[in-house]
Amino acid sequence: MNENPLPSVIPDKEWKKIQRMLSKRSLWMIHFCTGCGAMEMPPVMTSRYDMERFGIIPMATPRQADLMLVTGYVATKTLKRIVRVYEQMQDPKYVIAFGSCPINGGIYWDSYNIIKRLDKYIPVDLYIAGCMPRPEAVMDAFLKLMKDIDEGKANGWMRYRKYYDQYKRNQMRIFKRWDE
Amino acid sequence: MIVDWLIQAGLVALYLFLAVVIGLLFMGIARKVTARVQNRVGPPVYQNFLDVGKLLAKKTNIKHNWIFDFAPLFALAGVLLALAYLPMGGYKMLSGEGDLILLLYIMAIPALGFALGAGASANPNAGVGVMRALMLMLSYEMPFLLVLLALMIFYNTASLSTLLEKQMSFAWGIVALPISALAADLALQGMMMEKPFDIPIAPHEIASGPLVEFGGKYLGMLMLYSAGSIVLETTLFVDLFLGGGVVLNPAHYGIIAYVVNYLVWFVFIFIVWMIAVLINAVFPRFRIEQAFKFYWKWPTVIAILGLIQAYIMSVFMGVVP
Amino acid sequence: MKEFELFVGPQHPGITGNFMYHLWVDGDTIVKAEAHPGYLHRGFEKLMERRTWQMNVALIPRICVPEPDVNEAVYAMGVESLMDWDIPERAKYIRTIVLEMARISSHLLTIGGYAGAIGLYTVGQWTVGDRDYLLDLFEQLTGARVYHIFIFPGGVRWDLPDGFLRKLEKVLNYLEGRLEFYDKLLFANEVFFRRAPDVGVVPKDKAIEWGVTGPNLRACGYDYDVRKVDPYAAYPDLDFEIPHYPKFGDFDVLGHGCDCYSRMIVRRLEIEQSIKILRQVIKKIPEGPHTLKLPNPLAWKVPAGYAYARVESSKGEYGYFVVSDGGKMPYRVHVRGPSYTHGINVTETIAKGLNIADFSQTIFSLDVCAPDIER
Amino acid sequence: MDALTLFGIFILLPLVGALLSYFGRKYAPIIALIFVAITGIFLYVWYGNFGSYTVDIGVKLNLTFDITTWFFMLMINTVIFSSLLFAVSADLKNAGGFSTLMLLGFTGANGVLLSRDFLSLYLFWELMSWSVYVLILRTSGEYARRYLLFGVLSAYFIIMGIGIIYYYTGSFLYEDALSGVIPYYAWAWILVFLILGFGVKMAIIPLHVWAPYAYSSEQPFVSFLSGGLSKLGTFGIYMSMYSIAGVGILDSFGTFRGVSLLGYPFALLGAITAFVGTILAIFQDDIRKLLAYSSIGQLGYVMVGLGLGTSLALGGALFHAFNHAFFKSLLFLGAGAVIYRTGKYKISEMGGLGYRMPFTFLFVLFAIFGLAGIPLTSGFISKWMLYEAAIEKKFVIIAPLMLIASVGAFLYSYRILYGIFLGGLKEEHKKVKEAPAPMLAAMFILMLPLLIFSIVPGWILGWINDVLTNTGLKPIDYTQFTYYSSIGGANMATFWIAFMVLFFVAVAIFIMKRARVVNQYDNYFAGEAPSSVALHAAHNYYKPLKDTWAPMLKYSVDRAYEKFSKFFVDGFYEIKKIYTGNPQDYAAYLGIAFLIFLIIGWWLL
Amino acid sequence: MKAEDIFKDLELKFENLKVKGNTLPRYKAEVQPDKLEEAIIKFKSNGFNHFVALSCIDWIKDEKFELVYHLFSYEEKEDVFLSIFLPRNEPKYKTLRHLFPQIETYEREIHEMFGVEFEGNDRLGEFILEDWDNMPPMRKDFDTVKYGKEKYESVPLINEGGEKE
Repeated sequence: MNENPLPSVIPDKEWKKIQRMLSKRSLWMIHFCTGCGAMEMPPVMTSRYDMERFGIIPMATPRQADLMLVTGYVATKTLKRIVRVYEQMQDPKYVIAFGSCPINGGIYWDSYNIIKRLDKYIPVDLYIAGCMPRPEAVMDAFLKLMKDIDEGKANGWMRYRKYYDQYKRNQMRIFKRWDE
Repeated sequence: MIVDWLIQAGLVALYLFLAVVIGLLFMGIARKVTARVQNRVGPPVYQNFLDVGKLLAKKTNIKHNWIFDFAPLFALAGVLLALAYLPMGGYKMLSGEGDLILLLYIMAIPALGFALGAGASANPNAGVGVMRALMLMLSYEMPFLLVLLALMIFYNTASLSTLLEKQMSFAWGIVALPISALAADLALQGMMMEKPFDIPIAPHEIASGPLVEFGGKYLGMLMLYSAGSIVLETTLFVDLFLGGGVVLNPAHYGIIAYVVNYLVWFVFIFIVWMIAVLINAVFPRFRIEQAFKFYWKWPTVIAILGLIQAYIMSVFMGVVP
Repeated sequence: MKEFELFVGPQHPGITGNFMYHLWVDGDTIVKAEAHPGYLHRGFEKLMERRTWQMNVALIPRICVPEPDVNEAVYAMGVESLMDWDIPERAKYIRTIVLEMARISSHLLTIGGYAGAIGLYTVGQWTVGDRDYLLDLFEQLTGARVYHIFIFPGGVRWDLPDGFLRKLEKVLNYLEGRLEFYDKLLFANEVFFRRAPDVGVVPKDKAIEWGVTGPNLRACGYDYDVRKVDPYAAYPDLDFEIPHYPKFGDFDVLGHGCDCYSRMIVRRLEIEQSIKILRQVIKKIPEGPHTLKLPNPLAWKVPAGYAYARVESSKGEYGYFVVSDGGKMPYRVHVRGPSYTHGINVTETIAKGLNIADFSQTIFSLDVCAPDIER
Repeated sequence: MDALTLFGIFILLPLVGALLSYFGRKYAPIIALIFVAITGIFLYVWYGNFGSYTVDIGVKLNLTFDITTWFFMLMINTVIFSSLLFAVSADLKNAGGFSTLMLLGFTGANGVLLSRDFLSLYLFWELMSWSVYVLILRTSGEYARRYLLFGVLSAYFIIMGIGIIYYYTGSFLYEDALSGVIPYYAWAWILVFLILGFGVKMAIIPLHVWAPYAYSSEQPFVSFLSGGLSKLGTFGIYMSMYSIAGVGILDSFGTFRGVSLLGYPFALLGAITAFVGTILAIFQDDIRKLLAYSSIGQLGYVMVGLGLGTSLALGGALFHAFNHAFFKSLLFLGAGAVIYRTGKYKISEMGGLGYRMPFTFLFVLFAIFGLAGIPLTSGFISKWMLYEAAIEKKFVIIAPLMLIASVGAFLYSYRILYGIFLGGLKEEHKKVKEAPAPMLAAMFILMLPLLIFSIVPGWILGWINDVLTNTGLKPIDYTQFTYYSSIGGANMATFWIAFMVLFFVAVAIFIMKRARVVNQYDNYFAGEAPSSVALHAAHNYYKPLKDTWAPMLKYSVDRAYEKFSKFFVDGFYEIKKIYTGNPQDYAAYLGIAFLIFLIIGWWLL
Repeated sequence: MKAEDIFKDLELKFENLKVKGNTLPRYKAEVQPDKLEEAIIKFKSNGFNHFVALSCIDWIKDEKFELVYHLFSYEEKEDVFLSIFLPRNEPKYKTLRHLFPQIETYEREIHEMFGVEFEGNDRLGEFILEDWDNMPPMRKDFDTVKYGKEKYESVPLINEGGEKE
């Protein structure tokens, strides 16, 4: 894939730096309340915490978004939609998992409908622990993610591409069918 | 001859580039101002440059088929073309080479390209969004065309550059035809798709409508297009009613006049844009048929009154600018 | 094929939470709607059967995220019925404070969401911003912003902290002042007057039969409120009114009731009433213990039997049907959330003939809370 | 060139072709095509050999071959050529009959254009009308009857006009009408009758009722009917107003800001036609009906130009008639190609065909550009001329009606594009193939002039100027790339250069990154993962608009006529018996009516 | 009409449930499955026109499912719980969605969660769960921990080599 459109003008390394700088300052978030953590998203979006300061705005469709927040527990039915949305997003894309539930199931550790660990199915760039994380924690996570992007550490989308077979295999253990 | 021509082309290119830059800046300012209205800090004013840069630098860009490509190409080329036909800050650009009617139809090129690309995606949201956009166009064009007619009848010209000269020598449109100016500003709100008329892209209803399938560089180019169209629409209003911001006659003052006029023009389009943005911040959106009824009712009546005024002044009173 | 299909949700700005409506649309009129819940299903009722009576207190607030306290209250009331407990007066008043604060914050969120659904994002920013003052109070009172785990069977977890009532009074004054701003921007907005009346109508004669409750029922002109009809906590001692169509006070009565307009005005007026209630509570709150002496949680057995408790949440009637077989854990708890009927059956029915543009505002005005549908 | 050669090539040769192609079976369209091509070659060769001739074949036919004739013959020749080319692969039933009738119509059209006296005009007019009638009859008797009713009406009107002229001059020759013996009040009757008579062919409101039905027949024929034969109406009105009567007589009725008071009402009628036709077109779901109403609306523009009668307006009218001939034929052929491949007529049943039929889509796209007046085609220039003609005369009712109608044209244009070619491809259309080569060639022929005359409008404006000066009018102001009105002007060279440059700027930004093509069904479904969905949002597309217009739409000229006829049917049941459905009877009625009208006309004057 | 009178008319035995917190009385009665529709119609026509909920209880020891139809009267302000018992091995009942529309939704849920069949309800089927591959989860004999372990915890982690951008 041709990554640098202007190879002769900007060296590849510099181009990557510019690209990272741009994408960290303009993270468009997909508007997807996957779980109860979405309850703390309105305060983060609105006047008190105002995430638009960092250029983060909610977007209606996955085609336009760079950042997906998996806000809380993931039911099996939702996982399919999350994967679908994630695959519709365009690289580079980042995932922040929100709350304790995507880490190990949280309070729903014994539920029959909650997948316990999210990074078995899609790559997660950042976890925020806590039930539910406070807006300050969320803002902190955004800053951390921006730092990671800057340093080239947030590369879950590359992992997904690299280990696509493994991710797909894990997903297909949960889904009985995958409509395309 | 050829050197003159090249200098002209270079100047036009510079003005077009500046127009897009100003458009992006205006989008940033609008976000900042809206944020202040909403008790927020808001993003930095240069945020939209970063957004466009990011979108153009995205690693993957998807499309559904080749018709999809029409959208960004036609939209960007069309809006730049329309801008080129519009005098900016007293500089005529290409407006001597084509008149208002041509401009009006050039303004349809980006819209059509956009609609083609949106329709190519097979997403029903996009189809509904384009339907709403076209209906909105039919709505606001009614008063706007009447306003244009009033201007063309009153100033007896369809050429924008002549219109600017006549406004400078006689009176600005807003002074001569204040009623039409009011109707035009109402129409402008719909033309810029600001609330209460942001119906085509209503995210809560149709998930950003025609934009629904665009991402990456496609969205980036469409953002450049919308930046250009902000400048296009505000400048159109300024050129029609505020004398294009021409306060000094270039024939007498030379280069200084161009600089001063450019600044005045900038202030004027900023004011027009701010009015739209502030209205945008405090209104919900109409349903499409309500927008249609609204436009074919009040602004149209106002525009007809303006037309009658222009008609009486020009035909019966013999006022010749 | 005349219709095309449209999906509203689960990932859509026009939906309240992780929920999906599948619409069949002709032109831009909805001809058929199907609700698809289950994206948030966690199996609460199963999990509750695996936890002791007290452990469940930590689990149940998560059933309805925007207004978790009603779950705690109604569960506590159900258990108290089975245990045959009378809780102390002070606990009743503290519960009232918590419930009313939760009601205000939930209504603020709903008004903000609704305003967003018709495109007025400024009100959404303001209300959600102001709601944070209430969340701060919650934080001071309970230690958490969202999931408070405060109301226990037998009382409340701890007493009011020092100076809490003074702070509450301040916040109430602030909110009352802010209401004027919302009125000017949303409830007196010409576009709102044109868009909301007579949209998303629940027929008045069908409303009760369809199981519509809460503000949505009152918007149809019924003067019913569980707080009055089947009173609990400290409500019998308090003086408040039930705003319902067409008793709108200073607000215009537009449309014929049962529509988005009435539903939103009722919610707006309920905020005022809640402020009034809280002011009375601040004056009247008695001294005394805040809780009964609780048995050892591990050996806490509840006598066998059935109990049903109901409260009025901001969304409608909330009920828990608690069944015990005399063991340490509940045998069965059935949660009757208001959104269950509002979100599935009512919406599926009234969506027919609705415009796409009005669908989102209809579900926002019905205040459908997705997690309490599928639990 | 003498009279007989002219007659032989343009009248006899197509007639021979008609006879021969009847026996051609499935090769009939090719045979017809050859004859049309020969006529076309002679048309090309004889450009400039203008003059008047008389042919004596028992009756004396007075013919004229001038630039006006040539201009209109050029349109009709191209349109019928492409229609027949299209018909080659269209699998028509009884292709022989079809070609014969097409060529008969063509002969009639040529005759109408070449005539120099009213008798031959009427003769050929009837030949054309009847062949069209039978061609519609091939599809539906109901449609044909509606056409016939108005065709007969048209004929009556024309006969009335001719009758009055004959009453005064005692001659059928055009020149004699100009000799000054006819008093100007009689001219009013003559012109009103002639304009209405020819106006039926142009389907101006309220005489448009036949058009949506007639235009629902076979596409190759409809393409010829709408693109070619409706221009005879334009020609007839142009000729009767500006060639036979002349500006002097028109102005003698009084003028309103330089426009004849006789012409102004027709211009207004034209503007209303443009508006109403457009509004009705927006709500059609049947592609054929949509195009029919669009055709009505577009010819309304032409009518405006003919009514206004200034040089700019007439130039615009002729140019628009020319453009309309091309883009509307192209649209009908494009629709025909789609219908040929899918067998569906309803827009809501198609969708996504642009991905399967890319060339058809491109050609139709160009036609749409022409229809909507996008400056990339010559359709813009003719509209521009008409607008400026109205605006420079400060007509504040006509101009806004035309302008808003053109905005409305965007709505139905997009409906054609989205409904048929874009949007979701249906399961049953996944194997649809591109239209056959002859069809594509036919469409390509029609597309080319639209593009060329947009870049170099001077070429066609030259011909139009010749037509205008030949009629004794002032020429319009133009250079090779530029055209002017008194209030503005536009330079297409600058436009095209600027457009191309900016387009390449956009392309340059665009090709920075390669895009990945995903399946059309990999769509944003709000995150949902459905297995199969109906995606095509084309049924009732402009429903909100329809709802707002509902109080207006309940008034319909169509239904008014139906009520009117029902009234008579109920009242005079016996009269109904005269409608036997037998063409010979109708011909007899025609004759009787002719007599009646002559008597009334005599009495009136 | 008071609930007690209606019970008398229907010749049903009822018990009072204990109420604390709330104040209104609640009555519970067991009905024969074939009499239930008649009883609900009777209640509905006498002011009990608010259908509150339909709950299902799995009495695994008794090999029975209990369905509790919960009605409320806004006129008399009384709650009524009508319960029927169905055999656990073949739980089958007729749909009552024609009486109250939201019963349909409850029936769909109970069908999915307990496996109770409601004849005449054509919308039964996948409702809340998707791709479910085990016995209905709300049954008492369904072990959610075991199921979770088998289904989710057996999914392997992504095996990564130490890769860099």
